[in-house]
This record gives sequence, C-alpha cells and structure tokens, in this order.
Amino acid sequence: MIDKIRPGAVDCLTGIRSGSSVAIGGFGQTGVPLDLIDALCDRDVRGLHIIANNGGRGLPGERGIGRLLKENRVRRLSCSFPVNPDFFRRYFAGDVEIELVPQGTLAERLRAGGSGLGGFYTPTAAGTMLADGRFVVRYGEGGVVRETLAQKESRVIDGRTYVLESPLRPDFALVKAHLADRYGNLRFRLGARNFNPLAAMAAGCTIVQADHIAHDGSLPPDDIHLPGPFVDHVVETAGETVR
Amino acid sequence: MIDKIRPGAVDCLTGIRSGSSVAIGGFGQTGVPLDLIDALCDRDVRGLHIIANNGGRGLPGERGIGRLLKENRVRRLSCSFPVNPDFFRRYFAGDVEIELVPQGTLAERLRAGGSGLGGFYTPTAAGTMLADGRFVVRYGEGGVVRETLAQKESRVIDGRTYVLESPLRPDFALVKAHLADRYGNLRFRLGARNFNPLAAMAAGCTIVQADHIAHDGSLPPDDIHLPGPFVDHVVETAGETVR
Amino acid sequence: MTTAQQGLTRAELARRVADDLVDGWCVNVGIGVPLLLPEQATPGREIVYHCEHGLLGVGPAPQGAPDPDVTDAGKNPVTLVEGAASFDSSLSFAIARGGRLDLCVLGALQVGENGDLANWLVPGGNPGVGGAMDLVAGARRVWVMMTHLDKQGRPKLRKRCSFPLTGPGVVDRVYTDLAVFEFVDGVLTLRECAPGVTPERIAALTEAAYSVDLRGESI
Amino acid sequence: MTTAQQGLTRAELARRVADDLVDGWCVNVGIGVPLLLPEQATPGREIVYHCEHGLLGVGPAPQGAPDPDVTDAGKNPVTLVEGAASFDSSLSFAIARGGRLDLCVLGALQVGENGDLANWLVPGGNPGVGGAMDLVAGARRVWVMMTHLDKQGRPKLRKRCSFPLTGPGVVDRVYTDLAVFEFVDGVLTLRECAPGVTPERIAALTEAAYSVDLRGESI
Repeated sequence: MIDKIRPGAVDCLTGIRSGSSVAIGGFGQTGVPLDLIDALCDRDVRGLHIIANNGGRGLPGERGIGRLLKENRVRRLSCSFPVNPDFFRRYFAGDVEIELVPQGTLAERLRAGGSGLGGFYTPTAAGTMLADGRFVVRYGEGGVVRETLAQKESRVIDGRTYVLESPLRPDFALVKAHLADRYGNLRFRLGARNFNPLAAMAAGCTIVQADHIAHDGSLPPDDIHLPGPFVDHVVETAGETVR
Repeated sequence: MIDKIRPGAVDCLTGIRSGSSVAIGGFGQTGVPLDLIDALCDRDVRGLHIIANNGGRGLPGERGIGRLLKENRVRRLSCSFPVNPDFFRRYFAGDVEIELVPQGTLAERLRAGGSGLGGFYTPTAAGTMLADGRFVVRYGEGGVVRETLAQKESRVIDGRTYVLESPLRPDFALVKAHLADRYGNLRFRLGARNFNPLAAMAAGCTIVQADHIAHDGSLPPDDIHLPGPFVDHVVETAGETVR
Repeated sequence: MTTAQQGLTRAELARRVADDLVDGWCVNVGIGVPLLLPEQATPGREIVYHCEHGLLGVGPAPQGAPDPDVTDAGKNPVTLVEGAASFDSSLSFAIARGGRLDLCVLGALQVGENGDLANWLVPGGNPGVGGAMDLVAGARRVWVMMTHLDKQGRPKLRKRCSFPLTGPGVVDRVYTDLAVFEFVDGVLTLRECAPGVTPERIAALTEAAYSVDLRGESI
Repeated sequence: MTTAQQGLTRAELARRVADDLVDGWCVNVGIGVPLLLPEQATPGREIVYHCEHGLLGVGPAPQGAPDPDVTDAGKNPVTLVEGAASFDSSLSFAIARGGRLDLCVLGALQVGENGDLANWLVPGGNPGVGGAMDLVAGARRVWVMMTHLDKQGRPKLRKRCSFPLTGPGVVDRVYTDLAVFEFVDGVLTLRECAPGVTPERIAALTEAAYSVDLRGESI
C-alpha cells in the first residue's frame, strides 16, 4: 500500500546534510513551506545550496528563507531576487555566493531538471550581464572577483539570439501544498502554487507540507496540480500555517 | 469586454488555408476536436501540415484526423503513431510526408513552441534512426528517398547523450476542452487532456470546442488547466460530441 | 530636482498609462509604480493583469482582510477579479516568452535612445532581477513608467544606458511624470508633454536625442 | 512454431510479470501484452499504472459502460482506481524522462544480447513509435514481455538487433512465454524456464549468447 503521509517533519528531513542542495517553493512569503524550514533549522545543517526565488527580507523574527540566511546556513543562493540586506553584506564580503537567475529561467531550469531534459535555449538574458560572464557569484577579500556566472553559450535561431540554460537537479525540495493525499497527489492554492510544483519535480527527494490531507480517500484526478510520483513525503501542518 | 465565445465553428476556421500548419489535440479518438475537424472539412483546404499524435485508424465513416487523411487534405503529418493504412500507402507512394516524432518529444516540442523557447536537449531517440538522419519523411517514385529527418545535433551532457529538438509553432490549433469560459480559460476531462493544452500553447491561433461553457461567470482559478491567453476562439458543442 | 515635481503624481502617471490600454489586453505590471495600474479601472475596458509568479486577473488591493495567497509582483496583497486563473511559474513565463502578453509595463533606472532598458542593477548596488529579463524578451510591447529624472536629478532618458541592461532595444514607449515618448520606426519621439510642461523643459531634462511629433494631450 | 505454443499463455505471462512487481511501484505498460498487467491485481500490493498520454492510476477494463475519456496506451477502455491523476502529455513524459517511473514494460520485436531493444519498426513496414523511445530513455527499469519466437518462428533474443533500435542497451529483463532472462552486470542471463520447458529447448530457440543462473520457478 502506498502511503506517503508522515507523522512529522523531522523524520522526513534527516537526509538533508550540510552541503545539500535544496529547492524551496514560494514567491516572497506566499507559498513558502515555513514549517518545514523551521524543522530544518532545528537540525545542524550548514553550507546549503538553496534554490528559491527570493532571499527573504531580513526582518527580525522572519520565518522562511530569511531565517535560513539569518542563521548562516546558506553557502550559495540561486535566485532571481535576493532582497535580504544582511545576505548582501555577506555576499560583498565574500562569505556567500549568489547565482542570479531570471525568474522565468529559474522556473524553467527546475522543470527541465524534473523532466529529464539536458538543457534549453531561451531568449531571456541574451545580451545582458547575466549571460556574458560578468556577473559576480562570489567575491574574495577586498572585493576581488572569485567566481562569475559562466558565459552562456548562445545561438541564433530564426534570426533571434538565445542562450543555453542547464537543468537544475537539487538533492531535495521543500514544498507547500494546500491539499494532498496518501499517493502524494497535490493541489495548491492560488498564488501559493508558483515554484512549488517545479521544485517538487526537480528534486531527488521531495518533502511536502500540506495544509490539509484527504485522509478518507484521494483527490479527484482532474483537481490534482502535481501527481504523486514527484512526491516522497507529506506532512500535514493544518493550524500551524501562518495566515 | 473580453468574450472569446463564438456562435459557430465556421467563422473561427476561416483563417485556415491550404498549406496551413494545424496542431490537433487528442490521443487515438480521446480528446479529438471532432466537430471542429468536421467544420474544417466543409471548407476547401488541402495540403495541410497536421501535427497530432495519431493518424486515425482509417475506418469507414471515421471522424477526426482519419477523416482529414481520407479526404486527402494532408500533405505532411507530424506524429508519433500514424496507424492509418491508407495514409501509409500514400506515404510509400510518395504522395504524403510523415515526420515521425517520439510522443514525449512531440509534446515537449509543442510546449517549447508555446513557451518561446528556441529548443531543448532530450535523451529520447539518441542512438536511433529518428536521430541519425535515416528515417524517410518522403519517398519519390519507385521508392527513392526524397527527404529524411535531419540528423539531429547531439551533445554529451554529464556522460549521457542528448539530441537537440526544435520548437513547433503551428499556425493554428484545434482543441477539445470539457469546460470553458468567456476569457478562454479551459478545463479538460481525464485522459482527454493529453495534447490539447500543448497544441493550444503552441499555435498562433487556437480554436477550442468545449463540451460546456460557463455562461454565467468564469471557472474557479484553481480549477483551470489552461489559462485564457493561449486561446483565441471558443465554440460550444454540447450534445454534438460523440460519447 | 524641483522641476520634476511639477509633473504628474504617481497616481496621475498610472491614470495616464491606463488611458492607453486597449480593451481585452493581457498586461504584466512590474514592481514599483506599474503596480498602481490595476487600481485604475477604465469603464468599458476589461484588462487582464498578469502576475509573474502565476496569476492572471489581478485586481486592486483588498478592502477587507488580505488573502496571503493572492499577492502582486511586489508581494503586496491584491484581489482576483472574474476570469482569474492560477498556474505555476513555468507556465506563467510561458505566457510571457510565448508572446501571449500584449504588454508589460516596467519601471526603469535608465532608457537608451536606442530602446535599451536598464532596470535591475545600479553598479555596485544590490542585484535582483526578478522576471524583468523574461518579460522584455517575450511581451509584444514593453512600456516604461518612470520619473523623468533620477534621485540625483540626472536624466534617465540617455544616449546609452550606463547601467547593466535588462534587454537591448526592447522599449516601445516611455511614460514619465513629464512626458510621453514613443519609439517610431526605432526613433525615440516625444509625443506628449504633461500639463504645464513645455517641450523646452523636456529638452533641458533629457540626454537622449529624440524627434518631436506632438499630438496634443493624448496619443 | 508449435514449440512456442507449449509455453505460457498471454494471461499466464502477464501473471508471471505481475508477480515480480513491487508494492508501490509506478509502472508504465506499453501496447500489446503489457496492457494485460493492470488486470493482474496482487493482494497486498498497490501498483500505480501510468498511461503515457496523461493518466496515472489506470485499472482494469470497465464492467459497465466505458468512459471514452479513460483509455490505455492501446486506446482500449479502462478504469481509474483510487489515487488516479490526470495531466497533459508533456507532464506525463516529464514523469517518464525525469526518472519517476520505477518500471516500464514493453513488447519487443527483437532484443539484443547487449540489451538493445527494437520494438517500433520492421524494415519496410509501417512506422509508428509512440512513446517507446521516451520511456526507455527515462524509466528506472525496462522489462520486455514478448513471445520467444517471432511469427516466422525465428528467435527474438538475438546477438544483435537487425531492426531499427528503440534504445541502445536499455533492457533489464525479458519475460517470454518460455523463459525469464535478466541482464546481470550487463550479461544476459537465463533465470527461469516456464513450467515444462527445459533449458535445452531455450538454448535451441535463442540466438543470443547468455549465461545460465537458474533460481527455480520464481526470481
């Protein structure tokens, strides 16, 4: 019998080690798996490679990605909009790395990773600093440049310039869903869907916090936003979710 | 005010001319927009480039893609499973062309076209006749080879061979949905979804036949399988659909 | 610059842009002043606002309690209107890159007279690009809404952008607090001055070269 | 060949393969005899059958009126079981290529002793590939179900495939009406003979070289 429902978050997260790559759903604070992140912060993991659209705002007492950054658990952040002032300070000091990825490219790279594709050509960022090898990923002391984004391979197709982007295959994904069933089928709610299904598709192991679980059956087939094969563990967090 | 609901299929199809490329949803007879195809057959169009998964079975009185083939309206069929015996005869006689595309690659090429991507690398078909330039697309008289599938550019990524596939951007798509609203938002039913949303995404002009239309409002946001911007025209066909 | 303060307010600028939207358009609005557009309903015109993380049919800010799952590109609470749809971020950018956005409206740090747009990074500043590069690569039209001058009083309409580009040659129109410019056959053209603003004043506050083809108060 | 007729029937072959499925697996079944697998329920094991155009949770053929929107890869009417999900064909093949299928079971025209699979084209015949190339490129395991001999009585397990390949070196196991083979560290290995079938008879009807490591009636 298939049953991906777990009694608590802690057991689902034991595979995540220092240095793991973890994709996390959410846009700003919308659809961020706050409870899973809190549970992850209870563990002694450092040096994570986090793949998420935003870096949190860096506010006092903030949950979510901002908490991971504040507790200095992140070595590298692949995102489109880091925002977090403290993380920027450490970035310019050479303590952490930022891989800046256009938002649509970030979404598509996760989907490509989850779809077994080897890469894709996109017009996004062609002719910009995010494609020409000048964007600094990591500074050294005194502001020297230690690492930049690689210069992207470009190709003219039907008269237009495209750049080659690679798939993302993070070790883990942390995902927030609205509804789940024991097969791991998921349904999201409005703008909280955003990167969540894409992170789930891409990861080697996907852990979901769901507002509600269909304990007495399964979700209707046509109401499912992401089918169960992309999901490994589901934890119910009804009542815990910040609203 | 936005209103993509049209009183009948005929007016929606006037843009389709002889030689147009038309993606059509469906898998076998499941989810095929039969009424739109019938309406298309009322017009004097020939030499179509049809992009669809199947070629119909070639049975007497058959509707769907099989009818288009039987009435000799198709010059080129891009598909994964042609099936149709009569079409095969004309293929070997050099009268029509078959671009054979693996089913997953066909789906992904439509999605790439609809997503503004320039192409993608897939492991599918690497090391086979569908990638090495040997598959015959068009025969000439006496069985001579007039055209083959191009040899696909291949690339080794992380030790695995991938081939480069191009996006499909058909002029038109004919699509069958279960529910639609005036914004063009669509919902499909079970296995009838298949290629329908992908054909809709890819085409320059997308024409939908819907079993039912939400005449008194719109579909709930989370119940929509494909949002309205990919849809141009919607025709209601309740009661006409073969079940 | 005090001169710039005599032009349109942010709300007036949003109203001015809203006047040029066409009934039925699907429009993405970027962070900053473009986020005011969904507040500017125009009778008889139905505009579908697209929010890049995965919503269509975004409306004004809520009157009552906000729904945390319904936010705009700036993470502010908004509402959904009839016809709204939700989807994941990859489909959202398929809409953008696939040419299904009639328009995107973005803020800008600089616009070049060649149509280049710079709106994501002040050199030496904190980087953050969001969806801007995807949007300018895919939308059918790109309009910029911005103040005519930057905070230091320097013209933002320049011969060439000195800041890193968001996209080369992508801008179709520029709406500032002082004027409306349009790229006509690739040539930056002044089409309109804000009420009380003279063409001479625009000339004094604009580094970019441009043609003048005024057509009164509205385009 | 009359000899082949003394092996397993199609239903017995399906039962034999079903015995080796693991509880919880997500399994794609291809056109032909693999489509019998969803009919072979095993108590205590829940198998999720994947249908390539966009369904998960496919069950046996319906007892009553068929639903035209619920068909298998062979376009036959089937049912959906608890936990079923529907999606479009691009997501369906994302499941396949993305490594989320524990297994795909396909028919074959030929299997090479090097694991090559040929199942889509007899040279000179009517071409049709369906999803087979995608499935063998992505599934974690590829099992073949086939008759041991072709209609002309020739061995289908060959030194090398003479027909165009579906995928190179992709096969993990081969279940025929006469025997079960497994690739063990890349070496084709006879693991089991059908009831009443001797290893000598298998040897006489198999062109491919193989090792023998029998382990009784079941693996």
